[in-house]
Amino acid sequence: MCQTSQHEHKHVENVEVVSNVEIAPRVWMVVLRAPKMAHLLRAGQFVHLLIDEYLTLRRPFSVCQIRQDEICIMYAVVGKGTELLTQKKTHDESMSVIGPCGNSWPHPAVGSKALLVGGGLGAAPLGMLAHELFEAGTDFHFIQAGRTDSLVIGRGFHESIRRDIEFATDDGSLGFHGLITEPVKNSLQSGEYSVVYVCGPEIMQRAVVAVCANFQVATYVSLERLMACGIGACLSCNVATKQGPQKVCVDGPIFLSEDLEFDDVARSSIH
Amino acid sequence: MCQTSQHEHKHVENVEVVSNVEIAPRVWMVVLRAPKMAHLLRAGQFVHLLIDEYLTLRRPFSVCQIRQDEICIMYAVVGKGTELLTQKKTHDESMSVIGPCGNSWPHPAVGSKALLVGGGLGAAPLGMLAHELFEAGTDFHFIQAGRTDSLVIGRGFHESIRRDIEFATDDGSLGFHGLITEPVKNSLQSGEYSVVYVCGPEIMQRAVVAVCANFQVATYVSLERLMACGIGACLSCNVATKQGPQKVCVDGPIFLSEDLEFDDVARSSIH
Amino acid sequence: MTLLDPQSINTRISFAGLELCSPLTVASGTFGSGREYADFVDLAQLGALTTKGVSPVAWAGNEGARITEVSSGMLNSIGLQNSGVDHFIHHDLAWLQSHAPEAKVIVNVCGHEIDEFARVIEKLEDHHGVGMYELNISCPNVDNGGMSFGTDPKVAAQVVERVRPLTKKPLIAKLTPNVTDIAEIARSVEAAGADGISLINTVLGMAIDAHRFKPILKRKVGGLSGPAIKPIALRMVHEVSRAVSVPLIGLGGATTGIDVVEFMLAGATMVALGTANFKDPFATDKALIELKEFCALHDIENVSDLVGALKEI
Amino acid sequence: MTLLDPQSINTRISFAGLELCSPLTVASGTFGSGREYADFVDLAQLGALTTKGVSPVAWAGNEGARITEVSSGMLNSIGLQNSGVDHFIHHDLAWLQSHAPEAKVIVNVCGHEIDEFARVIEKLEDHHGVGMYELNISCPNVDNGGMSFGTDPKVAAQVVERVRPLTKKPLIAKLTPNVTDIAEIARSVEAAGADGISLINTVLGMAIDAHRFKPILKRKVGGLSGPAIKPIALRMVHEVSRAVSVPLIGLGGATTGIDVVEFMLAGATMVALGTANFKDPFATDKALIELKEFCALHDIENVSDLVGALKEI
Ligand SMILES: Cc1cc2nc3c(=O)[nH]c(=O)nc-3n(C[C@H](O)[C@H](O)[C@H](O)COP(=O)(O)OP(=O)(O)OC[C@H]3O[C@@H](n4cnc5c(N)ncnc54)[C@H](O)[C@@H]3O)c2cc1C
Ligand SMILES: Cc1cc2nc3c(=O)[nH]c(=O)nc-3n(C[C@H](O)[C@H](O)[C@H](O)COP(=O)(O)OP(=O)(O)OC[C@H]3O[C@@H](n4cnc5c(N)ncnc54)[C@H](O)[C@@H]3O)c2cc1C
Ligand SMILES: Cc1cc2nc3c(=O)[nH]c(=O)nc-3n(C[C@H](O)[C@H](O)[C@H](O)COP(=O)(O)O)c2cc1C
Ligand SMILES: Cc1cc2nc3c(=O)[nH]c(=O)nc-3n(C[C@H](O)[C@H](O)[C@H](O)COP(=O)(O)O)c2cc1C
Ligand code: FES
Ligand code: FES
Repeated sequence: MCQTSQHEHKHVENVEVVSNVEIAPRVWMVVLRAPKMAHLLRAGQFVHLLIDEYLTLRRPFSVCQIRQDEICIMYAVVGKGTELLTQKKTHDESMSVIGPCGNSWPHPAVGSKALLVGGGLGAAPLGMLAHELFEAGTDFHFIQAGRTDSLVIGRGFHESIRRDIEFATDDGSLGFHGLITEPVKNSLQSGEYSVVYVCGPEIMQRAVVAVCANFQVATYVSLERLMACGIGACLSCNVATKQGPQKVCVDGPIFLSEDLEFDDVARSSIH
Repeated sequence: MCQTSQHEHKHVENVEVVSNVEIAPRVWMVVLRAPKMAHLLRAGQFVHLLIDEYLTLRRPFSVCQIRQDEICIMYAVVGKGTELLTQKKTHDESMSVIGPCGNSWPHPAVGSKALLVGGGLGAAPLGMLAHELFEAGTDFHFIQAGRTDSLVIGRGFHESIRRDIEFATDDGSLGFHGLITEPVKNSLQSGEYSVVYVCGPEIMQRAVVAVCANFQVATYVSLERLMACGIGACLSCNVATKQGPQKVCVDGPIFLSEDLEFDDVARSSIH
Repeated sequence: MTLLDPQSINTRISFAGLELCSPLTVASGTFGSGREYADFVDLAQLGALTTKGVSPVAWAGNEGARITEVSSGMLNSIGLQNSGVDHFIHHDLAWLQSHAPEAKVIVNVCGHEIDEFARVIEKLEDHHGVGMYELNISCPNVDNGGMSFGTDPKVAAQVVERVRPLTKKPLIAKLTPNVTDIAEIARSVEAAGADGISLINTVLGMAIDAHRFKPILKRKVGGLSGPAIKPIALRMVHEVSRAVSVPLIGLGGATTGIDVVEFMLAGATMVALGTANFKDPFATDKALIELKEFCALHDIENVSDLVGALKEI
Repeated sequence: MTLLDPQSINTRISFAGLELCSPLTVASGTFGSGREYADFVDLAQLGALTTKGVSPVAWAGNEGARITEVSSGMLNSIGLQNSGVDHFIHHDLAWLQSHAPEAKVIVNVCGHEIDEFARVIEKLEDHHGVGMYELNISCPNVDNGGMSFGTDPKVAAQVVERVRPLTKKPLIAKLTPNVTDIAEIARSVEAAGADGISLINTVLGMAIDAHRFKPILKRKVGGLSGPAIKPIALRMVHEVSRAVSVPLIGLGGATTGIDVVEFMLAGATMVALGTANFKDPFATDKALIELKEFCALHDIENVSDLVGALKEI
């Protein structure tokens, strides 16, 4: 089990909007026709999207599903760029992506079982990993959490793997009532997992990592940083690791938690 | 005969694009649903159009026709703003106008005959004046010039007054072969005109004014300046007149040529 | 957290001893003398109305194109055209007194020489339609005086010292951003007796028409304003607010109510909208509404509590 | 006027004694050491490749958010993170020599103290993969050194004088725009022996997250770059080109081939694209094509004829 190489070639591709709809409060799903990306992207990687000519910078988004020539992105509306993205209409051809960016989730060794832990929008890219594992015949379990029922998003998109999903909500409106760390601990106690993949808010990932530390599992986290270039040139997305400073855009976004010192990670985080 | 007052109230109105088409090379016609403006605007006045949220400034455009609730603008694609304007689609509701801006052409005294002299796109707003005169039963003659046949624009839009139009082109491809000053001189020699309205490139207006100076006619020119506010507040659009400095956006765009010293006018012109 | 009613927010602030109904004003030169915007804005609702620059005698301003749009901003080279202080009194001030008598007026004062500032103030001082003076020692668009007053701390102080004895009204010095050390200039005008500081005036810039091989503006350079300069303005307001104790008027690219909040957090007591008015004549009204909504959302009863309230990261 | 074929335009220029295939380069810190853009750009096609800043030992850079977007630009607070000159030689330069041996390399050199510039140059001098040095005396994102070298004409000159004897290669001084008198600094570094001047580095700016009541960048201030600063950069390039006789690299918001023309008309011999690369990794390629098309349209056979060719209005 090792992190996949980051040295595949990157491309710029003009994309066409296939659809763009609000799927939960302030959460949208955009589907882009991007044949080149669709055939290159692995779960965990992201594309660097130029939403509008008037913006100075692109915006990084993880891909959460591939459908033939199309890539799906689930996004939260948080600022100017994502606000503009909601205004893109079907057949709009004005955007471009750079990709595939970053590393992807390494699959577990043959025969071992994986635990996928997603919080909020972080569950979206894990959905793509679930598909990959499903197709590879790898056994896994998926725990997905959100603040409330309506914010446990993307459930409809993974019909084929739905039976493997367990839910937790802060308010108990869906599945387990409470923090996701409880169901994670319960699962790990079974001893059947060799690897955990976490994705979601940094604070939630940190809590899950703390739980995992008590078990013999490799834990992968997924980090977000503000990004200018997205391809390793500008050092905007720095994170301290035990191997020295690394770039989230090319050395990540996926890191083995044992390579990180979370106090250092916090120092480069954006808020 | 006097210049109409500039002190009517101004409004901001959100407009909807009814249509937007290229009618000659790099010349477009946009029709906007703007009921308030449509009922207030007089020939010669302009609206100050916010083409796109990303632009810092509005752009001034003369209105060349009113159709019930709609206003028509003929525009040349010359830069960023007008380029963006070509991209506005039918039913787009994202633009707003300030108006009515500036003064309008004063009609001639009852019984006297007017000569309208338009060059290039300058003929467009004169088309609206022609309609006003036509409806008021005022007699007039319209001379329209352009570099070549295809650039003598807007001919189809004034069917009702078409019989009164004479053409001149630099290359002789339509009507008189040569400068517009010749047909102007010929018309004035008849002695039947008491007023001339000129609109078009400043250099052409100046030539026409020089011709008119030899006859007993009141000559109105129409000036263009770069404009920030469009409502008299910023002094971007200054022009020297014999009455002191004036603002093209409120004291103009229409000036009696005898109030201007053309050397001073040239000093504030933009190129 | 209880959500306050935006209508209940207290927008009053005091500035250099004056009580104003809101922290909002307009940037000199972008709003005429108010009259031009009266179709759109209730002038008395502005915290204060800042007029265009007024000099002792009429100035003709600059030739050629006077403005040009650039990315997220504009360059202007108006050159302080105005009809002189007498005309200002008889036309602009007189109109304001009859049409918007409650409006607080800040008169922007300019001069080619130090004494010219004095001459303007002497003429205006007894006029009770004048609330404060803003000394424009920072205009980049005139050859004599203008910005050169504001780039040297000593000269900047001299202007303030010269006019200080002439008035009992609050004196604001308006600073140029085109300097190495803005805090030094700010301390200098404060020491010379300024009651407040406004910043920033425009940033020196140039635009070129490549296809004509020419500068767009005849003086080549002009003043950059609009959203492009907001980050520059915020950093200078923040820096100056740490360096002096007089209140600040922050400006430079402010457009929305959130921008107003940002300037206040950085240390400004009042905030002026300038170039923003050109795009949206209702900009000041909208900004005030957004400001109240922001305060309601964050449970802030008095807008004045925002001043300098920036936290450490 | 006969229309030239864009392909026939001679894009070669000479800069401080070096012959380069085009006037285009990239802004330090925005293009890594070239390798990161190799998927998109043929590095040997650039007039020169300017590397990120290199210091004698590794620097960690700044904590917290390092960038934020603003209107027509961005603020950065990278803080000159780099792995030190030894790592640079063994990794970056070595990669360039094996993958793009014909690329002309400008190494951007930084230091907290004057001697640190010297240490970097001493290590690099014998390396024939280095074409020129660019002394970064203008970074606003570090506490010691950085911009403070470039705001004082004497200190700026000292840096140049200190390293001048250590190299036979062209030395470029990179200036900060955050000064009252850029021409004075330019004359000072020219007198101290600089063979060229590049300008501008970023403009000091600040961004605030109103809803969090906090600055977005931990050091509060960062460097503003992108189209927002183009007018500022053009005016400074124009001013400096009148003040010195060494050639200039113009930068600050340049994005298109027309922008490149504008900087050259203003007096720059070379033009760097920085922030523009983030939006479009092909930006330098496209700018070169547009530059050739411009020259063809205007019947200009040699791109170098554009340098300083601005006409009076
Ligand atoms: C590798 C990677 C993958 C991502 N995948 C997704 C995804 O699949 N779906 C999704 O909705 N978002 C994703 N993000 C976050 C997304 O890039 C930001 O939300 C987006 O850039 C915000 O743009 P904006 O212009 O709307 O917001 P801005 O106006 O730029 O900022 C608004 C607010 O959002 C915060 N923000 C901005 N960028 C980020 C960021 N990179 N990370 C965290 N907070 C940020 C800002 O600090 C600010 O508080 C990803 C980020 C990274 C680095
Ligand atoms: C009162 C008035 C009425 C006008 N009516 C019309 C009209 O009916 N149809 C029409 O096509 N145009 C009209 N114009 C001109 C129109 O406003 C400009 O062409 C437009 O603003 C250019 O915007 P842009 O962003 O495309 O060009 P920019 O990128 O701003 O400039 C591109 C080029 O156009 C020139 N230009 C810009 N503004 C003007 C201007 N105001 N006058 C002359 N040249 C300018 C610039 O100097 C530059 O060379 C009018 C202008 C005024 C002042
Ligand atoms: C057209 C125009 C005219 C101006 N005239 C003046 C003036 O007369 N006096 C002055 O102090 N500042 C003047 N300024 C500067 C503004 O008051 C303000 O400082 C600057 O534009 C920055 O604010 P903004 O970005 O909000 O416009 C002028 C600015 C513009 C755009
Ligand atoms: C992310 C980033 C990193 C930078 N790092 C450096 C640097 O290491 N050394 C330097 O001299 N300038 C550095 N700069 C400044 C740029 O080289 C350039 O001067 C500035 O960005 C203006 O150009 P632009 O607007 O084209 O980006 C950096 C700029 C950015 C945006
Ligand atoms: S975003 Fe530029 S190095 Fe990662
Ligand atoms: S455009 Fe502002 S005064 Fe005319």
